[in-house]
Amino acid sequence: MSHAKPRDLLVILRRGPHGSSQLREGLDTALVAAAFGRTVTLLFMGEGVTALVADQKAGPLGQKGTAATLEMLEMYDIDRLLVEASALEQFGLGEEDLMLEATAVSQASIALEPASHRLVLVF
Amino acid sequence: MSHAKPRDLLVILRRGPHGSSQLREGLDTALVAAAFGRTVTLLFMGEGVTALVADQKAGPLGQKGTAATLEMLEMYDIDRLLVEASALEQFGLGEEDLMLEATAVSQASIALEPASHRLVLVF
Amino acid sequence: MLLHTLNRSPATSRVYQQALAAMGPEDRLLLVEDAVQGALPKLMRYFTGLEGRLFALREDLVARGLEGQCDPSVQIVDVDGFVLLTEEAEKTVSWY
Amino acid sequence: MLLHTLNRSPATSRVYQQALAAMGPEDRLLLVEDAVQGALPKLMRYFTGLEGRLFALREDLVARGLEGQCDPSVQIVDVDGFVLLTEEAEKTVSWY
Amino acid sequence: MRYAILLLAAPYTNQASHSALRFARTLLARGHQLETVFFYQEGVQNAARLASPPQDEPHLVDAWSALSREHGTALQVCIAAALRRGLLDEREAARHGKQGYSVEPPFELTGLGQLIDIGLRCDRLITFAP
Amino acid sequence: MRYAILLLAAPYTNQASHSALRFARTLLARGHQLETVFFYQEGVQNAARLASPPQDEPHLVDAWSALSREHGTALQVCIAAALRRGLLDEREAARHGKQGYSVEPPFELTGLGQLIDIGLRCDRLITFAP
Repeated sequence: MSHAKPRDLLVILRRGPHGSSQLREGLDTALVAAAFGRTVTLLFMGEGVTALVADQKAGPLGQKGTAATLEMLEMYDIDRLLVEASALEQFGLGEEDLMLEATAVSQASIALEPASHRLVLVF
Repeated sequence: MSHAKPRDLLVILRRGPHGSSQLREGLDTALVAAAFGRTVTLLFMGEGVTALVADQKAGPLGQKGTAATLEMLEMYDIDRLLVEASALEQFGLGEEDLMLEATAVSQASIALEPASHRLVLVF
Repeated sequence: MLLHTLNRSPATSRVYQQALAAMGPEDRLLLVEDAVQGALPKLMRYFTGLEGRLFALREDLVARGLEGQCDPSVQIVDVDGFVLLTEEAEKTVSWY
Repeated sequence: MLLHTLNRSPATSRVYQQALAAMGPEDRLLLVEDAVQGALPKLMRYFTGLEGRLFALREDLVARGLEGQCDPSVQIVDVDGFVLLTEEAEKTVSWY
Repeated sequence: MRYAILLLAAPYTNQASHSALRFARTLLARGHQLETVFFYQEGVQNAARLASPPQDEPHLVDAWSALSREHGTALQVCIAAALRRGLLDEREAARHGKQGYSVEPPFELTGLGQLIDIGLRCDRLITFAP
Repeated sequence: MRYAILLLAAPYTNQASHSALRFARTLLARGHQLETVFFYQEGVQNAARLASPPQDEPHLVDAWSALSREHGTALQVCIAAALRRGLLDEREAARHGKQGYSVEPPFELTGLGQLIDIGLRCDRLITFAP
């Protein structure tokens, strides 16, 4: 296991931006936890990898989307971002397509994450 | 096309009983249309075929489910029930497992249905 | 000719299979909301057989940063084009 | 050992794939709500590799008329057993 | 043409309500008529008069009301779906012995029969769902 | 053990709220403590005080209230998720200049920080979702 001491919160993000509030409400949860001084890991799975695509815009009615929130992660000291390697592959996305640096992880490493956090929330 | 004159309403049911209100609210729509004298076809697709499984019970908190509503279809003169043959196959269900008689239809016949109804609603 | 709309990503939901099963040989499919992910070249395989009849909504692609990344076989329309598609089709069936 | 729950049918949603990807080698999976459809013998193939670690909730099977039709390799538990599973597991992860 | 919209999704939780509103405005701009928006299933939440989204987000309840005022579009809410979800107008609140109400005009509670009626009467019915 | 429940789904639309209530009663019957039910996303609809389901269906809002009274379980509703969905208690209604209110005790509007707090403090947190 890569962490001697378990981290506090694993937030698993599985939905893309704009289509539902899942992603935004998951990110809000992560930011609040970080603001309370908790150690947070974000794991982007499935279509959740599209949350990281560069050049997102507001929705046609002015819906804010989630890109601005992602840009705030660093300020909140959320710097452990994992992204499912097979999902990147499935969507044909490379690191150069993403707005943030995230570590591509294999299925085998993903299976280690839930046990190494005190709390796991899936969005 | 099997119908010279288009029928009024095609209700496509794609969710099982109890898990969500989709199925019940789709059936309610069909019953109301029939009560108003409209010709209604029901098409069960995907996990919607599990709506027809025999011996369904109330939910553990007393939720009614949809089996009683299905038993009322005949009273409302809703007698054209189609069920996706490949979905029955996928779930391993045979005609003897179903609570009502429904006509198993191939993909090719399913593709004819939307055009032969004046209104199509998907639940 | 009917217009079918799909709003869930083929990477997440199997509903696209039901849309395809219910489509007649002239029917069109418009990808909206999260389904526009399906316009990426790597996800196009879910929609084979729809050449010339597959559309995706520009505004939803733009909001997701995907506009420049679509497969060239997908026809991109804006909301005005969406309304036009519903005018041209006898009726519309929505898959979600 | 963690308990994972799944509430969507593998016939409808691909979320079961994510649950499986995130499971450790000792972790258990409990099928609840519409996911109990996955306990039918024909749908068991989605859950290969979970022998002895796959459970389904009796009350949800009964409500759906599926109790007598499950694959024998699935362990059927009632809600009391669900709570017991959460007691035995360090924590619970819910997939939906 | 005469259009109708069927909206099945809650605002804010899914994009569907935003998509429906955008579609509604566009079809009106193209010179069509929007006779009715029918709210069913979670769509009835679009009628929640107390909705208080953040200032920098679109206010969908107000936007539907404005659309109705400007274009005469009926906003019909399925009464059975609304009651179980806590969306009651003054009349239904009184009938159920509840203090207060959560739906107000131009939204109107109505039966599911209306959906069939408009679906068959209008030239086009477009569904927006979660 | 000390349990907490996170509920993310609207009542009636999905089974999740029924599943959560059934799980809550069972864990209490097994002698555990249920410290908090936290309502987030569409789960906030479980606090809609005007909910009027048909007589022959379970009344989830009342059932949560009864559970809270009998077992001291806190019913915490995420305030940000609630406001945009039209679920306001008397204080928030006044603050937003609205007449009437849609949430009442024992449901209490609270911040998302509470979810993290109970999630890390309780022995078990179980999520029920749509």
